[in-house]
This record gives sequence, structure tokens and C-alpha cells, in this order.
Amino acid sequence: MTTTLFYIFSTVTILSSFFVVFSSNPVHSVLFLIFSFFNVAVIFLLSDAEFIAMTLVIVYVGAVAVLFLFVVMMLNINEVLVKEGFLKYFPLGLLLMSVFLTELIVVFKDLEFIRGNNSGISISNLLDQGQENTKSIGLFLYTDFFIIFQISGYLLLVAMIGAIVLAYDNQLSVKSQSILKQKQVKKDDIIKLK
Amino acid sequence: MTSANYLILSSIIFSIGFLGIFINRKNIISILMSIELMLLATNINFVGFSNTLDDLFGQIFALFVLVVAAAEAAIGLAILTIFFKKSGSISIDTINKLKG
Amino acid sequence: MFLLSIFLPLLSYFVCIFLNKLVKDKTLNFVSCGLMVLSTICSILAFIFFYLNGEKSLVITNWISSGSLNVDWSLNLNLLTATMIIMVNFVSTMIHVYSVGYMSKDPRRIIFMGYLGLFTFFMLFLVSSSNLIQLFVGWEGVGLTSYLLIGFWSHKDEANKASLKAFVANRVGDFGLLISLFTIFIVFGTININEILLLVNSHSQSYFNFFGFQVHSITLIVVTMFVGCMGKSAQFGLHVWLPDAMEGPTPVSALIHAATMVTAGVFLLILMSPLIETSKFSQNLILLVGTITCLFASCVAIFQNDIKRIIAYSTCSQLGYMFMAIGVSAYSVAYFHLLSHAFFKALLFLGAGSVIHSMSDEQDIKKMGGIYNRIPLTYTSVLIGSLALMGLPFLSGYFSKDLILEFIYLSDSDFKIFAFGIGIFGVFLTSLYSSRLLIRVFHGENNSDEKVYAHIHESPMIMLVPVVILAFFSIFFGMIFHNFFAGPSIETIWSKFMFVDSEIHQAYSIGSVPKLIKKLPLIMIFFSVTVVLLFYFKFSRTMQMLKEKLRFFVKFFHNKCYIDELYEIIIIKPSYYLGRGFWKSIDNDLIDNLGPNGISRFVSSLGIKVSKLQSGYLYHYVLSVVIGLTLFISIYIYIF
Amino acid sequence: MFVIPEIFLAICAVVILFITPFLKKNSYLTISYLSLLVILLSQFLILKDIFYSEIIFNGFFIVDSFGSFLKSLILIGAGLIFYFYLTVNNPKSLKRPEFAIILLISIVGMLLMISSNDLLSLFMSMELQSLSLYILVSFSRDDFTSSEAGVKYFIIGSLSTCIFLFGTSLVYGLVGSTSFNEISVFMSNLYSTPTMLIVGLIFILVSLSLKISAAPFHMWTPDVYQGAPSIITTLLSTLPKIAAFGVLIRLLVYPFGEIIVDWGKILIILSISSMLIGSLGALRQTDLKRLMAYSTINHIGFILMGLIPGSEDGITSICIYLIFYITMNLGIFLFILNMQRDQVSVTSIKDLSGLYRSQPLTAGCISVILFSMAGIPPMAGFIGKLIILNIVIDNNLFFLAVIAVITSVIAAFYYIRLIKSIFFDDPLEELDNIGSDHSKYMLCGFAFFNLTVVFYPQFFLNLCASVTLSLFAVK
Amino acid sequence: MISLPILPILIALPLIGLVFIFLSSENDEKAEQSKKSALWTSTSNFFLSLYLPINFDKSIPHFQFVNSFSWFNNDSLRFSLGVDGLSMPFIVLSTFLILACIIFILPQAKKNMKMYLASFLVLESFLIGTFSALDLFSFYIFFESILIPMYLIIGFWGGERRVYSAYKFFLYTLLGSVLMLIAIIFLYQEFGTISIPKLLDYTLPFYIQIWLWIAFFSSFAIKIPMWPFHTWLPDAHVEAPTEGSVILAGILLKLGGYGFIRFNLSILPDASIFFTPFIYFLSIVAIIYTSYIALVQEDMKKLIAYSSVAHMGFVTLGIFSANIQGLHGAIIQMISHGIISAALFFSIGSIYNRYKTKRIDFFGGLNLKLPKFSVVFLIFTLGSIGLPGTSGFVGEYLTLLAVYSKNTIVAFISTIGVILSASYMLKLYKRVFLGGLSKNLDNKNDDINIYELCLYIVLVLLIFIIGVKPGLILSYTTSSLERIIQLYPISIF
Repeated sequence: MTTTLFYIFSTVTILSSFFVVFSSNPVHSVLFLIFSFFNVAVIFLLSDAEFIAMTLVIVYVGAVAVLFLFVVMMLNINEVLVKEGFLKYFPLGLLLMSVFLTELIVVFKDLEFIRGNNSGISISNLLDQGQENTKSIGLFLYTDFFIIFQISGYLLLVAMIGAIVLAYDNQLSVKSQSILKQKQVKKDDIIKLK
Repeated sequence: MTSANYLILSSIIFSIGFLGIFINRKNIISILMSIELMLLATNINFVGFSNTLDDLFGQIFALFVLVVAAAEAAIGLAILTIFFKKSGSISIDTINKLKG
Repeated sequence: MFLLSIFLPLLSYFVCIFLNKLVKDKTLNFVSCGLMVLSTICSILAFIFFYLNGEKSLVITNWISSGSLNVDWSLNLNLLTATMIIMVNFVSTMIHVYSVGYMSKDPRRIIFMGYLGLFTFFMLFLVSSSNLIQLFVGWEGVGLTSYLLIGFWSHKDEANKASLKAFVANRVGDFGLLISLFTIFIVFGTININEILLLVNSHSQSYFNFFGFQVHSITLIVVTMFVGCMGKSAQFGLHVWLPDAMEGPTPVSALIHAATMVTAGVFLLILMSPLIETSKFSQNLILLVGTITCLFASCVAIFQNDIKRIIAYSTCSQLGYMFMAIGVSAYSVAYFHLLSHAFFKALLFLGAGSVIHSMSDEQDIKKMGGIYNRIPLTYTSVLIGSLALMGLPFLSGYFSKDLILEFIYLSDSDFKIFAFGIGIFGVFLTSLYSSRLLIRVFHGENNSDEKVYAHIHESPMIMLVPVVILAFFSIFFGMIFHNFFAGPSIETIWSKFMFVDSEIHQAYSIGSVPKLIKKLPLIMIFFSVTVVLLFYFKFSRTMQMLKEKLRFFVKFFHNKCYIDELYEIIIIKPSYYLGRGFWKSIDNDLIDNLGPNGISRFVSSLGIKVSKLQSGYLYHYVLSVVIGLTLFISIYIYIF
Repeated sequence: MFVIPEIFLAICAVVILFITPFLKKNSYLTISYLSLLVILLSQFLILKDIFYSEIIFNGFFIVDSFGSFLKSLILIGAGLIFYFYLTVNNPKSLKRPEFAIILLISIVGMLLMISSNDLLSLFMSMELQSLSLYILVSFSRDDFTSSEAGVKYFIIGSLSTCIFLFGTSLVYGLVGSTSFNEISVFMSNLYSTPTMLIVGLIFILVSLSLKISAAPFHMWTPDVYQGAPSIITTLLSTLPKIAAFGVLIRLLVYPFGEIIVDWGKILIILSISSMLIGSLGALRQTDLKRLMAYSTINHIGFILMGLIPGSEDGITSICIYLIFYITMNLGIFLFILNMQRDQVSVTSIKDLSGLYRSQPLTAGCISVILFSMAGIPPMAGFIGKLIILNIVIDNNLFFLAVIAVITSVIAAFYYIRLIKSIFFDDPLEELDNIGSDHSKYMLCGFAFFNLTVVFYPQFFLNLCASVTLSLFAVK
Repeated sequence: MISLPILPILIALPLIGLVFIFLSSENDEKAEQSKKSALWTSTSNFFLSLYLPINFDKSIPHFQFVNSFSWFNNDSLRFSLGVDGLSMPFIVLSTFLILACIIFILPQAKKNMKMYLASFLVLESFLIGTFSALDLFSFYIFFESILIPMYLIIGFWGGERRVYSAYKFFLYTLLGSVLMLIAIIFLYQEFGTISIPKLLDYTLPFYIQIWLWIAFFSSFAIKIPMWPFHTWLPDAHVEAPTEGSVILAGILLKLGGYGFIRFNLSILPDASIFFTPFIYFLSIVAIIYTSYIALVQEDMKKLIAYSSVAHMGFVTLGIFSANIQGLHGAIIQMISHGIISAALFFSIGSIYNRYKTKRIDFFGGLNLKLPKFSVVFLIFTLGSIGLPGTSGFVGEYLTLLAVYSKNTIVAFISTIGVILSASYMLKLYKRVFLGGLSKNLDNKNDDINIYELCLYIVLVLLIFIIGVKPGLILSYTTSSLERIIQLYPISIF
């Protein structure tokens, strides 16, 4: 049952991610992206990773994808026609990518897993102890993975500072007409022969 | 589900994401989306392995990947915005002032 | 004493060069002549000394010492060298004195005197050296001074060309000599002359790997050495420089290009005579080349108009005689002719110089004539010189040249008939051009400008004195000394220093030469003189006609058989083409374009390509990442 | 206790960030001085325990002398860059307090990278470093090229992250853990290497190659170097390279040391192509910063050769080369930072013409450094190349050595082209004199260092040999 | 005997002089003060270098005056200096020629005179270092370092195409020597030592020798230069300033010959035997081919440059005939060429300083204007031709003799070079000095000044002294060379 579901959702994921790349309207792309996130979340659920599945939906769909949409809307990006270059490079790119993919699949197909030593954190053991997925993640996140967690916090801080530093600008942020500047413009400043 | 299933799924998505970056002629945002796709593919891998290995570590790793992805998206979009302010466009074909 | 006789001329050189402009010219002239006189006296004293104390070898200092090669600066005094030194010193002294007068108008006369001194030094050095490399020093040194003196009037382009030609032609000869020296060292393990001569017999059958062929080593040595001698002694093929060398001042022609330097080749072969004896082939070669030169030079001399060139070609032919003598193993005779030739040829040149001097530097015999009574002393001396050259009885040329012819007749050489015939014919030709010269210059009508004619005067005393002295020697030298060089007794005198074929000498002294043969040269002389006299005074019109008829021959010989032109076409021009071709086509186009420039062009075009790869488009960058990644994976999967 | 430098630095960065709003005028200067101070202090903290070695934080990080050495190298570089920042005439857009803070955070990232002992911690610290660098590259908002460089750098960097993660996931799937220790144990129990592991390693290697800009993953480098503000280019060309090399060395030598045959070949390809691209690409450049990018690629190729044998000597040689490399690069960039005409920065090679006439001392110093980069003895660059070539030939990689020297000759061409411009060309408009004496003295210092290293190379050799020892002691 | 660390002093002294030059604050083109300090430095260095021949023990074939410093941390990598009979003459030659250059510079004015003087002092230091280096690495370091000052000298003070020539010189020689670097490192790896004297005791397998030989060859063949690697030389010479050409021809080319003896012949004897026919071929081509090219040159310096290639052809012939005469000949030829070509370049410099051109057809009848100078030039010309009695002859004679004993064809063909050299040199002399006064020249008499006169007299004396008494040099080299030859296997070539 889970296997069938997995296959179904996998197929849908692949298709929708294909459309992310190839749909000509960016808004459609974002929507397809959201769709594939949902599908993957389902796959995660099938893999008994409820917390990650939820987080994926919340973080990605709730924040990131919306951010994308927001930017797409804000920058007012129009549909762009498929250019000549696209067709010129498409076969080459497809070929390259299929070679890449085939190689990966060749590598993965007859894969014999050699299980490493069991020093990892066994999920089944945790389940036996009555720890739910979310709980057990929490259990480790704040203990063993404390330092990583701290770094991720720091990372988000950087992201925040960075976004503010880059985007916040009292002089340049607003696109407005400056009559004085327009008057001072000379021909040489605008037309540049290169 | 064997890990090969996850792997093949993730490879396909990864490849599509990759393809999306270099075959794309539209705009930078779709490149960013392709990158998100690639990150998603790695997450599938991590969660899948976590499942087959019966090891929680993969899920935790995936969680951190999510964090990073979010941060990256934020920064990326910020850079994109100032680029847009400068050039008035985010078409990929306009990003070629630096070359040679 | 001995050292003094050699190094005084060098001192004279230094005095002249360094004190020039500081001390009065007169004083310097006096000093340099004085030094030469002193040197001559010393050499005579050294000669006497030799008779008292025997052979002597002076080692001054070590020169090159490298492995088994040990070369010293050292001087050798023996009968051969001592006599040669006296001759050189003596002639040189004469010419020094003569030059004082001859060059008195020239602003660089002191330097000229210096060069003369330098030349004398090198010649003496050549003569007296005890090993072949040192001999080579003298050999090249005289070449150098010859070069300097030919080009002494450096404002004349002709002179510069001639001097360059002389040097290069000599170098071609030196090339042979160098090869010979190398071979000698490899074969004998030494280059000391005495040691080589001692070792000749033990190596007479040795063979030497030359160009991969086994060559009789001594033949190789002698042939290559002979090439050197051909260069220096202006034998056919390498003779081209000698006539041109007449561009130099006349004293130079007398000293270098008649009396001393050009005979160095003959001298060297005499020195190495035991070697030559072991190689029949080279003897024949020497004989043939000598013969050809003799014939060729005399023929050309007949058709020349420049007084000095005539004498120069005559020198060539006389040197041919000397080589003929060497070719038939009559070394002492060759030496005898060398010495006597030195006197009369120097005399001739000085006389000619005197004529030129009095004719206001005119050298063309067509523009002379009928001046014998204006300059009687000069006339007499030229006459004596010419007669000696022709070999008129009892003058020195008579003895020496006839001896050569007789020895050729007596020898058992393969080419003796040919050589003898040519020799006799040469005598005819010699008298032909000599008498032509005499008549053209001194007799008949005067063809010069009136101005020049009015100006004709006898040369000053200082020029005439040496001429007279030389004339004296030209007359009596042969008469006095001929017994020293031929005959049975000479073995005791010369056999230590050169090879003496006692059988021939024996045969000669018992008179095995037929009377007719002995008289033949004389007959030829009379015949030719008669011919000349007739043509010039009786049948001058016939001569004109003949000239017209035989225009081609006249032109051919007048232009020296076109040998200069031949060389121009086959050697000099191609050299320039080759040089230019090498330079432009190979060096600049091929090596540079393929080599450094080509590589840098290639690299920089690669650079452009790499820069072009950097398109500025992101998707290309990502593409490169994909390609790299795929490549690595495929390399890993499929190759490693 | 032993990650004190990183933690200290991280905390200080936050503290400084909180001070910022309370400062008014010229706050950026104050902040920079504070940062410099912090860096000096943490340098002190590192040097205090340089020979200490321990695994900490549940195996996520490791402290050893190799790491400490590279960290102190990074801190020295960082200190110098701060110093440059303070002394040169910066464009207006850089005169903001956030600049110093983000710079500090990126340095924290680098330090953490070097001490990482787990792919997860490595990933996080690498992200910390990269994110700050993305911001820094696009920091100069007055400049169009800066934002273009930012976009390029960001996209390639994110791609690198994705590739790294994919590789990591493969390794994780196979080993069940991402700890270096675990991987090492896993590797030592193997009879044959699974292909997937190698593929995973290839992914990780490619990602790190993108970081160190080894060809063919170098394409972003020239553009970003040219576009970024000069001070950031200075940073980019030196410190992240050290950090990335630290990671690369630790990763390849320790956990993947067993499969040296496999990654060695990849490194050979990487280094050959880097040397070729680095030497050829620069031939036709007209912009100094862009040229320096290619020069960096070339140097990276050279350094990679030292890693191929994976031996202790090799790592030692890399360390030495890195020292010389950053001194040379910092020297050149100090000059580029000071290249101004009428107070406006210029970076064209043409602007160098006739520099010797106007500023002989500077010209002399620059040419010493350039000769050093070209590897002409007796400069430091030569010593570095000598040591690396020594390793290469020791391992019988002759073809590699031949390619290396030939490419270095090609590279010498563009270095001496610069020297030609400086000395032989007629000056155009003269550049401004180097304003501050500090810069001048610093430049002299760099030149002097490059010139005199030949007398005491044993110092560096001993130093680096002793620190690399720790890397192999763990094994 | 108190052992004075003479070699380090010789190397360091010019650098101290450098400090003095940079301390002086003058910026004019004359820079009298700097000239003075350069002169003092080079003079004292020259006289100090005479310490070497005076205290040299001729009977010892090994290295003397050895000084050794620790360099890298292990004992096998030591930085050591020393001289043997082979290198000693070259050190003295270097100090002498640098002094000569400084003297020649004295009356001149040049842009950036300080830098110019400084370059020469640096060059001196490096040159002495190269010749006295006893280990491979320091040899290489010094060998390569020379490129830097030379590049500046050609590029900064050169003629019109100076940049091209400087590039060509720099990159060409660099390309050659980096291959040598690989060989040097390989030697170090193989034997664990970089000491040249120690390397003499080892023998390598033949197939390795071949590769190493090629690597060393690539460096030295370009340096010396051999055909077809010679094309940088004419360009470099033509464009370099006078003093630069002097050093280039006088010493730098000798590095190639020195290296051939020191490395190819001594350390790699088997490969040397194998490659001897190849060397012979290249040398013959160099001698004949470049002589022909010299014949048609229109630029005096270019002519001399091509003749240098030909002369160096004799050197390689001598070296690879590998017997005592050959090596002696090669050394004498190198030293003699060092003096004569230097002298010729000085002379051309004198001419150039007066008339600002080096074109041959510009001149004519110069001996009327510069009588003293023309005599001096003639002597140099004759030395170059190899007239017996001058130093050139001894070298040519010995090398040709040595080759003749090995291979008659080679010797025969290369002896033709003797004829050709006379042709082109005397043609040069004729066209420049003889004949009527060229219409380009006025009648003003500007014969050589006192500096030039002193310099030329010394050079002339040297030419003759070496020509008459080459033993002065050869006696120092004999024992060292004999040692090399003893180690050399018997060759059939």
C-alpha cells in the first residue's frame, strides 16, 4: 500500500517539479513548486517522518514559497517568451542531464547497503521507548545537536541582518523621479559607446 | 520502499532542478526555485535513508537543511531585489556585464 | 743576440706606434731603420754564432699546456732558419730605408714604418719557431700585417676590398693548415717540428680515419698543409688575392708580396720536407699545382697593364717554380730560388715603385714609355731585376731557376715531362712579359700627360740606395752561393734540416743533364726577347692585328681568366643569398614563427578562447559545473 | 573550553551588533576598530592552545594544531583585511557598521569550517560563511557590478550547497552517519569501496572545488572578483580559500584517506585544468582584479598538486604555500585598494603604466610581489612552488610537474606584463599617490617578506610540519 | 691560513653597495654620488675576488673556499658555496666585467641612473652566486634570479623593440630552466642530497639520465644559446643597452657552458655520450649557419650577437668532445669570448653614444674620425676572428683539436667557421671603419675619452695576455677538469 502511494506521489512530484522548471509563467512555477512540496511532504509522512513533513509544509509553503510569490508579484515579472537560445541549448542540456541521471541510477540500482555500525540513533528503539517522532527529534536537537542548533540560529541572524542591510536603503530603495537630476544629465552620460 | 526508490526519486528531482538552472532562460527567480527543488531532493534522500536505516539523524539533518534553505531564500531574494533595482530586470540574459 | 734579431723589429713597431706624434717623425724613421739594421747585424752575428756553437733552441715560456698537448713559446736557430732570418732582416732593412723616402709625403708614414716592423717580427717569428702552432702564429701574423698594409690607404675602396680578400683567401689556406696541424698532433702526438721530423719514419705507414675513410696519415697532413701553403703562397686557386694586394704601397708589395711572406708556404714545405718525401701522392700534387700556377700566372702577366700586377703575377709564377722544385724533392734548390727570388723581386718592386714615384703615382704601363734616360738609375735596376727574373746567365735568377728545371729533368716524377715542358715554356713567357714591361715602361714613346712627363725625376737618394744594394745582390747572389744549394756536397750542409735527395744531386754534379737541356732556357729567353723586340719595334701593326684576331684570348687573360668572377658567382654571391635566406626564411620565419613567437601566438589564442568561455552568462557557468560533475562520475564509473 | 576563539568571536559579533545603534558619527570606524580588537584577542586565544587536540561537542568539532594553525592564519589575514579597510580610502557604500559585523561572522564561519569534524557541522559552518559572503559581495549598492557579482556568487554558491548536500546524503545513506570518525571506521572495515560512496565523495569534492574555484568549477571566480568591492575581493581570494583547503585536507586525509587512489585522480584533473585555465585565461585580461582571479585559479591548481599524494609532506607543503600565497595576494590587493585616480578607484591594467615614474617605491614593492607570484627565485613564491614540486616529483608524477612548470611559465607572462606596464610604459594620467603611510609600510612589509623568505624557509617548514603532525596523529 | 668567508662576502658586498645607492637622494640622470658608490663597490669586489686565484690550491680538484649554511631544516638541504677550478675564472670574469660596465657608465647620463647601477650590482651578486653555488637549489635560485635584473635592464633602458625582446628573453630562458628545476628536484629525490660534489659519486641508470639530460639541456641550450634556441639572443642584444649586452654576452651565455660541464657532463656522463652526435650536429649548424647569417647583418650588435652563437658552438663542441683539450678549449673560449664580445659591445656602445645608431651602412671611414678607437676595435675584431696570439685562437684551436680527435667530419666542417668568422668580422670592420668618410658623419674629431681608453687598454691587454699565456687560467682548471674526465666513460664519438 505505502509503496503504491509512494509511487503515485513520486510521479506527481516529478511531474510538478518538471512544470516548475518549464512553465513559462513564474507564478505558475511557484504554484507548482508548492504543489511538489506538498507531495514530498506526503512522501515524508509515508516514511514516518511526520515532523519533517509538517515543517516542510510550514516553512516552505508557508514562508518560502509565499516569499517567492511575493517577490514575483513585487518585481512584476512578465511572461517571457521562449527564446531561441532555449531551443538551441535544450537538446544538449537534456542529453547532459539524462547522462547524469543514468549514471546516478546505474550507481544506485544494484546498491547493496552495507550497514554501518549502529552508533546512530535508532528510530525503532525510540519508538519502543514510546518517543514519538517529533518528541525524539526534540530530544536530540537540544542535547546532542545543541551546537548545530546554535549555529543555525546564528545563520538565521545573518540572513536577517543581510536581508535588511541589502534591502533597506533610504536613498536608493524608492524609484522616484528627480527633476534636478534629469536636468543635469548630459548626452555623454547616457549614451555610451562600448 | 527501498532506499533505491528514494534515491531514484531524489536523483530525478535533483536533475530537474539542475536542468532548471542552466536551461532556464527566463529569470533568476526560477533559478532560485530550481535550487529549492534540488534542496528538496536532498531532503528526500535524507528522510529516505533515515527511514531505511532506522536512524533519526537523517531527519535532523533534513531539518537543518530546511533552515538553511529558508535563510538562503531570504538572502537570495534580497540580492535579487537590489539587482532588480540596479538593472530594472531580472532576466538572466542581462547578467553578463562581467565577462571575458 | 738571436732574440734581439727577432724582437728588435717588434720594438720598432712599439716605438713607432706609441711615440707617434710625440717624437719627431725624422727621429722615428731613423730609429726604426736603425733598429732594423741592428737586427740584421744581430742575425748575421747569430748566424756566425750558430757556426760556432751548433744548433740551438730557445724556450721562452710555456704557452699552451693541455693534456698531452704541450706548446712552448720557443725559437729555433739552425742553418735554415738563420739564413732565412738574415734574408728577411736584410730585405726588410732595405725596404725600411726605401720607405722613408717613398712614404715621405704620407701623414701616417710612421705607422707604416711600425707596421713594417711588425711584419718583419712576425715573419721572423714564423721562420724561427720551433713548433707548428707558434709557426701558425707567425703565419697568421704576417697575414694580418699584410692585411693592414694592403689596406693602408684605407680611404681607397679598392685597397680595402683587396685587403679583405687577401685575409679571407689566406684564411681558406689556414683552414687547410689547421686541419693539417690537428692531424699532425693526433698522428704524432706532438707539434714540435724537430720531434715530428724524428718520428716521420715510424709513422710513414700509419693510416688515419678521416671522414670514415682510412687515409694515409702523412698524405693527409701534407695535402692539407699544402692547401695552407697555396693560400699563403698564392698558388693557383687561391692566388686571387695577390694581384689585388698590389693596392698597398709599393714597399709593402716588395717586402711582403714578393720577398718574404708569400714564400712562407715554400719555406714551411721545405721545413717539413721529410714528411713530403713519404707521400708520393702529395709530391705529385704539389708539382702539378706549381706547374699550373707557373703557366697560368705567366700567361696572365703578359696581358696585364698595371706595372705592379705584372710583377705580382710574375711572383706567382716564380712561386710556382719553387713548388715544382719541391714536387721533385729538390728542396735545397727551391730554397735557393726562394732566396735569390727575394732579392731580385724586391729589387723589381722597388724599381717599379721608383718608377711610380717618379711618374706621379701612375701605374698603368700604357701611360709610360721612353723614360729610361730621365731616370737612369731606376732603369738600370729594373733592368737588372728583369734580367735576373728571366734568368739571364750569371745573374742570380739564372742559377736558381735553371737548377729547378734541371732537377725536374733529373727527377723520376710521374709528371716530369709535363712539368719540364711547362717550365721551359714558362721561361719563355717570363721573358716575354719582362721584356714587354721594360719596353712599355722605359722605351718607345711616352704616353703620359705632359704635366707628368715634365715632372719625371729620379727618386731621392734614400730610395735609390736600397735599390742599388739589392741590385748588387741580384747580380751576385746566385753566382756566389749556388754551390751551397746543389751538388754533392750539400748533403752535409742541409740534410739535417731538410730532405736532400743525394742521388739527384750526385747526378747533377756529374753532369748528367744534357747540354741541350741546360741551354734550353737560354734559348727560350733569346727567342722570346727577339719576338718582343720584333713585335714592338718592327711589326707593331701585326701585333695590333693579332690582338684584334685573338680578342677573345686577350680579354680572357686580361681578366685573369675570369677566376675572380667565377668565385664571385659560385662562392661569394651564394654566401650572401644563403645568409639572407637563413636569416629571413629560417631564423625569422621558421624558427621564430614556429618557436617562441609561434608558441606565444598559440598560447595567446588559447588565452582568447579561454576568455571567450567566460561568457558572463550564468547558465554557461552552471553548465560547466554539470559537465564537470558528469565527467568525474563517468570517469570514475567507466575508466577507473 | 577549546572552541573559545570561535565562540568568543561569535558572541563579540553579536555584542558589537547591539552596540551599533548607540553609536552615531563614523560608527563604522569604531566598529571596525572593535572588530580588529576582537580578532586580535581571538588570535591570542588560539595561539594559547595551539598544540592542544581534542574532539568536542559530541564529535561535531575538533580542535587540533592543524586547525589552530589555519585558523590563526585566517585571523591574521582577517586582521590585515580589517587594517586595510581602516587605512584605505573606501567607497562610500562600504562605510557602514554592518560591513564589519558581517565580515566578522563570515570569519566565524570559516573558523568553524576548519574545526568541523562532521559533515553536518561542516555544512552549517560553510553556510554561515557563504551566506555572509553573499551579502558582502553584493554589499556595494552604488555599484551595478557588485550586485551582478552578488547574484552570480549566490547562485553558484547555492548550487554548491546543493551538490554538497546531495553528496553528503549519499555518504550518510551508506555509512549511516556523517561523523568523520564514523566514516573513517566504516572505510577501514571495507573490502571494496562501494561506487556510491565514491560518487558521494565526488559530489562533495565538486562542491568544495566550487568553493576553492578549481577549474572547471572556477567560472564564477573572475566575474565575482571583478564585480565585488575590492576589499571583499581581497577577502575572497585569501581567507575562504584557506578555510576550504582546511576542510578539503581534513576530509580527504582523515575519513577518506583509504580511497586515496580514487580521489587522487580527480585531484590531478582538477589541478591540471586549474593551472591551465588559470594561466591561459589571464593572458588577455585588462582588469587587474579579474587577472588576479585567474592568478588565484592558477595558484589553486598548484596547491592542489600538493594534496594528491595525501601525505604529511604534501600537507606541509600546502600549508607553506598557503602562507606565501596569502602574503602575495594581500600585498597585491593592498595596492589595488589604493589604486585611485582623483579619489576614484580604478582597476585597469592600463592604469599601472608608468607607475614607476610617479611612485618608485610602490612600484618596486609591487614588482617584487609579482615576481614572487610568477615563482621567480629568490622570492617566496618560488620557495612555495619548489616545495610543492618536490612533493609531486617525490611521488613520480612527472607529467604533472612538467605541466605545472610550463603553466607557471605561461603565468609568468602576465605577471611580467604587469611589471612591463609599471616600469616600461609611458605613464598615462598619474595615479594618486598612496595616501596613507600605513599602506606604504604594509606594502614594503609584504615585499620584504617575499624577498627574504629565501633565507629562513626552515622556519615555515618546521612550523607547518609540526602542525600537520596532528592531522595524522588522529589516524 | 685564516679562512675568510670570501664567497659570501663577494655575494653580499654588491648588496651593501645597493643600500648606499638607494640612500642617496639624487634623482637626476647623472647621479654622481650613486656612480661613485657603485664604482667603489664593484672595484672592491673585483679586488676581493682576486683573493680567489691568489689563494687557490691548484692541485686540489675538489671545491675550495667552501661555506655552508643551514637552509631547510634537514642536513641534506644545505646552502653551500664554493669554487673549483672550473668556476673560479668565471667569478673573476664576472666581477671584472661588472666593474668594466660601471666604468663605462661613469661618463654617461641615463634615465633612472640609480636603478641602472643598482641592477648591475644585483646582477653581480647573483652571478657570483650562480658560479659559486655548490648545491642544486641555490644554483637554481641564483640562475633564475638573474632574469629579474636582466629583464629590467633590457626592458627599461633598451631600444625600440625592447619590450618584445625582454619578454622573449625572460620567457624563453624561464621555460628552459623550469624543466631543469624538475630535474634538480628529481636528483634530490633520488639521492637525498643536493650537494653537487656528492652527486658526482653517484651513477644513475641510463634511461633516467636521458630524461635528466634533456631537462638540463633545455635550460643550458637556451642560455648558451645553441641553434635552434638562439633566436632570443639577437633580439635581446640589439635592444639591450650597451652594458646589458656586455653582461649578456660576456657572462650570461657562459652560464650555459658552465652548466653543461657542471651538470650534463659531470653528473650525466652516459647520456652525454648518447647525445654527443646530437650536440655535434647542433654545434655545427650553429657555427656555419649563424656565420652565414652574420654575413648579411645590417646592425652591428646583431652581427656580434650572431657571431656569439657561432662562438658558443665551438664551446659546446669542446665540452662534449669530453677530453682535456676540449674542456680547456671550451673554458678558454668562454672566457675569451667573455672578454672579446664584451669589448666589442663596449665599442659598439661607444659608437652608439656618439652617433645614436648601430646601422652598419650609416658608417664608413670612421677611422679618420676615431683613429685610436679604430685600432682598438680592430684588435677586438681580430680577437673575435681567433687570430693566433689573441685569446680567441687558443680556445678555437683546442676545441677543434679535441673534436678532430673524436670526429674528423665534425671538426672539418666547423673549421670552416674560422673562414666565415674572418669574412663577416672584417667585412664589418671594413664597412664601418675603412673607406671614405661617410656623408652622415661630420669632420669633428671625437675620439674616445679617458674612461673608454683605460677600459679598452685593459681589455686589449687581457686579450693578449690570455692569448699568449692561457696557462694562467688553464692551470687553475686542469685538476678539476681531469677529475671530470676520469669519471667520464670512454666515448666512441
